Amino acid sequence: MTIEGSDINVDMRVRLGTLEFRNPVVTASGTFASGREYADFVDLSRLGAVVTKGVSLNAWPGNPSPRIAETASGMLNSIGLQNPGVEAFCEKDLPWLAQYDVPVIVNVSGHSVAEYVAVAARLEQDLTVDALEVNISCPNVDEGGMAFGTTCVAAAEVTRAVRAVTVKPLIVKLSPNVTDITEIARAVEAEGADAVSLINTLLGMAIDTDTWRPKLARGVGGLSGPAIKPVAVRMVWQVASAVSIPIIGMGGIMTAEDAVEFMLAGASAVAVGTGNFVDPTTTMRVVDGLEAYCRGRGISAVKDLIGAVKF
Amino acid sequence: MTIEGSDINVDMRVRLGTLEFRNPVVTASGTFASGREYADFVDLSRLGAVVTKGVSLNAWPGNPSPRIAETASGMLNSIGLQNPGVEAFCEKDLPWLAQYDVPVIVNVSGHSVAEYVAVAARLEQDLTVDALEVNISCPNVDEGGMAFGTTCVAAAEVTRAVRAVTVKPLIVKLSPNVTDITEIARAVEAEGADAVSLINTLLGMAIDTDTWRPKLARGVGGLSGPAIKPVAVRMVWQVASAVSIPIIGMGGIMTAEDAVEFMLAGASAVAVGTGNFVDPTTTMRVVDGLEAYCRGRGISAVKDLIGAVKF
Amino acid sequence: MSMDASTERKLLEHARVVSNERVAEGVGLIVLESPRVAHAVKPGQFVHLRIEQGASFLLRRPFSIHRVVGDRLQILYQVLGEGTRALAGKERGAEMDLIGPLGTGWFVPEGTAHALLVAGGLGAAPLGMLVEALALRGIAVTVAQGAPTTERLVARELFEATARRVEISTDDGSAGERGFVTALVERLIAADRPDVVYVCGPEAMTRIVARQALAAGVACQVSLERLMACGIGACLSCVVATVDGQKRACVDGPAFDAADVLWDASEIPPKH
Amino acid sequence: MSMDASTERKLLEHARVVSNERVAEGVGLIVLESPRVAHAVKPGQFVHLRIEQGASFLLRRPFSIHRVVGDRLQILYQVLGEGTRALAGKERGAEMDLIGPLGTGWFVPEGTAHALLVAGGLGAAPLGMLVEALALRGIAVTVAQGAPTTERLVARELFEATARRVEISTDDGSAGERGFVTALVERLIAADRPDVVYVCGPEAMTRIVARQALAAGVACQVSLERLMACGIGACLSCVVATVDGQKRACVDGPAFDAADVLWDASEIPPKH
Ligand SMILES: Cc1cc2nc3c(=O)[nH]c(=O)nc-3n(C[C@H](O)[C@H](O)[C@H](O)COP(=O)(O)OP(=O)(O)OC[C@H]3O[C@@H](n4cnc5c(N)ncnc54)[C@H](O)[C@@H]3O)c2cc1C
Ligand SMILES: Cc1cc2nc3c(=O)[nH]c(=O)nc-3n(C[C@H](O)[C@H](O)[C@H](O)COP(=O)(O)OP(=O)(O)OC[C@H]3O[C@@H](n4cnc5c(N)ncnc54)[C@H](O)[C@@H]3O)c2cc1C
Ligand SMILES: Cc1cc2nc3c(=O)[nH]c(=O)nc-3n(C[C@H](O)[C@H](O)[C@H](O)COP(=O)(O)O)c2cc1C
Ligand SMILES: Cc1cc2nc3c(=O)[nH]c(=O)nc-3n(C[C@H](O)[C@H](O)[C@H](O)COP(=O)(O)O)c2cc1C
Ligand code: FES
Ligand code: FES
Repeated sequence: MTIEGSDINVDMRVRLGTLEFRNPVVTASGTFASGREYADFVDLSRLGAVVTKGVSLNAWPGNPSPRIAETASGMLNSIGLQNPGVEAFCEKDLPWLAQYDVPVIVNVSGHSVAEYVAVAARLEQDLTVDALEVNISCPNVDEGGMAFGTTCVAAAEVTRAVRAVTVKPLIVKLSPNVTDITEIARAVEAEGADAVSLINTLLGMAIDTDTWRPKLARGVGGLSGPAIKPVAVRMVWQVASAVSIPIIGMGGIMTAEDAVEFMLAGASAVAVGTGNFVDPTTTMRVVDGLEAYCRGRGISAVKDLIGAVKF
Repeated sequence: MTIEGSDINVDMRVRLGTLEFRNPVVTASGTFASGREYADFVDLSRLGAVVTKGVSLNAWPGNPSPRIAETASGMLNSIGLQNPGVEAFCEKDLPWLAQYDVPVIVNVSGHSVAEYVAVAARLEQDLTVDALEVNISCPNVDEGGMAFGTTCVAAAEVTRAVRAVTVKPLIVKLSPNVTDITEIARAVEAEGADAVSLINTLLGMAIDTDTWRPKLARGVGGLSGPAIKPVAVRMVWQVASAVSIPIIGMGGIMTAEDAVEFMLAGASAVAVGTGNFVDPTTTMRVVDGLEAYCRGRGISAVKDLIGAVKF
Repeated sequence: MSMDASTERKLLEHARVVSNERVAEGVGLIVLESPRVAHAVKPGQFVHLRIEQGASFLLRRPFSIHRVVGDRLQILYQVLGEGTRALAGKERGAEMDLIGPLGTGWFVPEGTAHALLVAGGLGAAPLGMLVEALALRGIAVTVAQGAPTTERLVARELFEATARRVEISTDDGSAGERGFVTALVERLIAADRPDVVYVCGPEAMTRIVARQALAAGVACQVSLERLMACGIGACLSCVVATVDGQKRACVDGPAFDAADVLWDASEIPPKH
Repeated sequence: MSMDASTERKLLEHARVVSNERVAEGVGLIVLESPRVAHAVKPGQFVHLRIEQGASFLLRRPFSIHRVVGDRLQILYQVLGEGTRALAGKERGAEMDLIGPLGTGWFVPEGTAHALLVAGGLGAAPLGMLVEALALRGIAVTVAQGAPTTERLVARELFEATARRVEISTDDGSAGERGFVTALVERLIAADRPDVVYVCGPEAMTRIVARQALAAGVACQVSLERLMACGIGACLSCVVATVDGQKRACVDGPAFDAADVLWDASEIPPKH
């Protein structure tokens, strides 16, 4: 309900299926580690949820360096899912996260369907884990990763397999590097995904004109940041009209207005990624700004923004 | 051949099949009209080639306004191929272009295969036209446009049909809004394309958070400018190793270094698009800068940059 | 008698900031040393300014030339978004490049003896050079100026010094009549029957004034704002629907004959 | 005796430029008023500076704290790309936010009586606070400083005023020995047998000095530059391969025990 200009209390809660967030602002996987590094800047219990970095079954060394390159209003990364493996993650990161009153969504990586399943099965046993975000869209690993996110068949297969081993809410993170993202979204919805996250990074490349070498040791990497926001907003809008499960929108969010744009396009929650690097307090600014935006316009519930774009 | 640091004359010529350009720098379709508007700022005879705006069979009104929106390090456009039709184009623009000693490449649009063919057939009769660039990647029209550029079958069909009516060099302009651009490139190569241009704009969207309306009247539009350069360089690099026909690379070129990056990735020529709006002398700066770049590094022929990225 | 300048050469000039000051709440006046453009520009033309290099916003911004004094251009600007915010931060000595003079400028019909200029808010900007040029030619000028408050009546001194008569309205009544400038215009057209009406202001106001003038059988020119990428006629982002088809505001305008404009097919005005 | 500060709270502070001047060809010294960080920072730590907002480059830039004077941080910087170019343009009064203090800082082994500091070019930057801190503790410090020319011997005065001894080499012989600093180091290690060697400079030089020290059985710490996105340990962009696995230069370094670094598995140094 909209009360013009009034000085109301804004209901900031949003619901993604059975998950309830105190506000729509979550962290984008891989940009916030498990939150510990941001604890000096962010009150974790003021986030909608923490989405952790991707975890695979075994420890993974990631890609050679250099792993990042700056581009116009964006950055490329090819971190390559470096992580200590799900066991170490459950031992070290989850207990730390458990002290905060915040939903924990664990980002799941795999180099094969079996690996996704094994990671999900391990996480299933941990009560600190509130939901899984299955990353079928990482452009930075040779096997698996993005390959699973670029065909309906593979996306459906991973979703089905993980769905079989988890009763937790299952979010599938989609790749933007596809001809038609709505068809992938529908495929994972059909296999029981409870929500989709989009977008992961766009596959990109930069070459150093002094050395003639790619700026990333691996050649290609994932483009993120404000540069990709128009692509992300478009995909959220397309997917919102193609599926009926909720969307976590991301790609270049730096301000509350950016978050509003994603919500108007159809996102029920938004994730801040690269913005954390630029300003470690970005998530907090977005939470506060979103509330101020609603209050200033007499919007009593932030969820009223979801999909409200007018044509 | 590379002569370290010497003060050489740089051979700036590049060859695209049977086309020879005095240098690799051309204009990107739709950003330079037919050149007349830039004549106060650009010496057309110092360009590698002029690529005209897209022409369709009949006059086309284009999309409703607003047609552009600014985004971080980029812009969205949904001009929608407004043009006076091929007949008016041949009468008014080609004779004007004929006064300059510069290759003329006409960008061909269509809403159906038959329309592409009709436009190409009409242009075939005009000696001022040195080559055709068939745009199968415009994201801004409802029928045709990008649809032809997103499946191998459709891309091949348009190429085959146009190939049948032209003996002029045939360049096909590819869409980046695909899962695998190399497969489209191979499909058009197989049907007789002499070169490929990439990339056209990425499909994007922006929403005004005051009015809740899309910033473009049509909702979605094409994202161009430095924001998309990493995606464009990546695609040029991928296509360069997938086909043996030459590539015209574009997407965010503002400086000579940007042009070098595209050439190292595998482009034989480069096109300046959005850069013309930001600085109408961009093409000239890139030509001069490219020559200075080569001279400063003792590169005696600019073509030695093509595909020279090192791994 | 035409001020049309469309066949003139467009220049790219590196301008230097001479001064930049706040003249009203959210409104600045920047003076740029830009001799070549200053000597070529005609009333109603504009420049396309590259405010910042290396910024995350890329495009130039179009601004009317308010006045020319010697080698210097005066631009009145309203601070709205990142471009104009950056403009407000420019200090004496800063450099910016600009393209100009752009657009056709205002057209003065043969035999004009009395002109009514209607300025809504920052619409006063492109009317500055015009009022001076008309006065120089001995044309009687009435200015109807409207703004939200007294403070926002930019260029009021110039109009009062140059026009034969200036009528004011403010939304809050803090100067002149309380109300909208369109009420003033209705009366002035009926009473004075000017030969031509020149209008610049928010598009909603412009449309009303155009309707008033045309209904009274008075010639009317309107200056229209459109989003502009190139500013020189190449990109087709700035189109205005007219009886002669789609016209480009940057080269066929921004001043249009009000009788030619197909308002309903035209752009939703930019939000500002 | 440790200068480790990794458990301290990281701060986000809005710093104000007190002065910014060229100290050598392409090298500037900027002084920032940043009281909270100034009081917390230890030798070898760095700040992650947001040089510009609204620019087309997004990321922060890491800079070592060269010296602290009261509430003020001194940063020595070399102008290389768009970030440092923008930094060079900052004038007194400009504001920038920074995160700091970051990194563990240099480690001073128990019982150190004599330290050799090796500075290659801008590698002098993170050694400024260190030479002061060591001198205060009565540790005998020798500095071996190398640069292309005399003019590029940044911080030479500080070293000469604070260290017991300063040895210089320049590529062109315009000051001290002609040649590379590594030749100096070879002799100084052999002659003086310091307890510890601290090195900062181009990575190629750093590797050679590390090898020299370790070959002579002398402890050695190296400060390594890596591309850094977050600067606080979250993004894994700055990894250094060590005997204990991948370490993050921003939180586990940038100073590392040279004996732990697996050089060949490590990053190709940034081109500058
Ligand atoms: C021919 C012409 C003459 C103008 N003369 C003046 C003048 O003398 N004084 C003045 O204050 N303003 C004038 N304007 C409007 C001025 O160009 C915009 O206010 C300005 O571009 C806003 O930029 P921004 O970055 O602050 O706003 P943002 O909203 O951040 O701009 C985003 C994009 O929208 C465009 N834009 C936003 N508002 C407008 C608008 N009203 N018209 C055109 N483009 C817009 C910008 O150029 C930019 O591309 C004129 C516009 C035109 C077309
Ligand atoms: C811990 C640490 C301390 C440093 N201390 C200093 C110092 O005291 N003085 C000084 O002059 N420089 C220092 N540097 C290097 C400094 O960070 C870079 O020179 C600077 O980031 C270059 O930015 P740019 O925009 O000018 O260059 P660009 O080449 O335009 O930068 C592009 C990107 O690469 C990164 N980058 C480029 N060169 C380097 C580099 N050598 N190290 C890390 N990132 C780089 C930039 O941060 C940016 O993300 C330090 C680096 C690190 C990691
Ligand atoms: C350094 C870095 C690491 C990332 N790691 C992961 C990851 O492990 N899993 C994942 O699903 N997405 C990962 N992403 C993608 C982000 O979660 C996000 O989808 C993307 O960056 C777009 O959002 P942004 O523009 O706000 O950064 C990573 C992104 C960056 C920049
Ligand atoms: C305003 C505008 C109009 C365009 N019109 C066309 C067109 O008619 N035909 C076409 O093939 N590409 C068209 N393009 C795409 C460009 O030619 C180019 O492929 C794209 O903009 C990427 O290059 P850039 O980043 O340098 O602009 C247009 C782009 C813009 C910005
Ligand atoms: S702004 Fe490009 S045609 Fe008018
Ligand atoms: S810079 Fe992000 S982990 Fe070190």
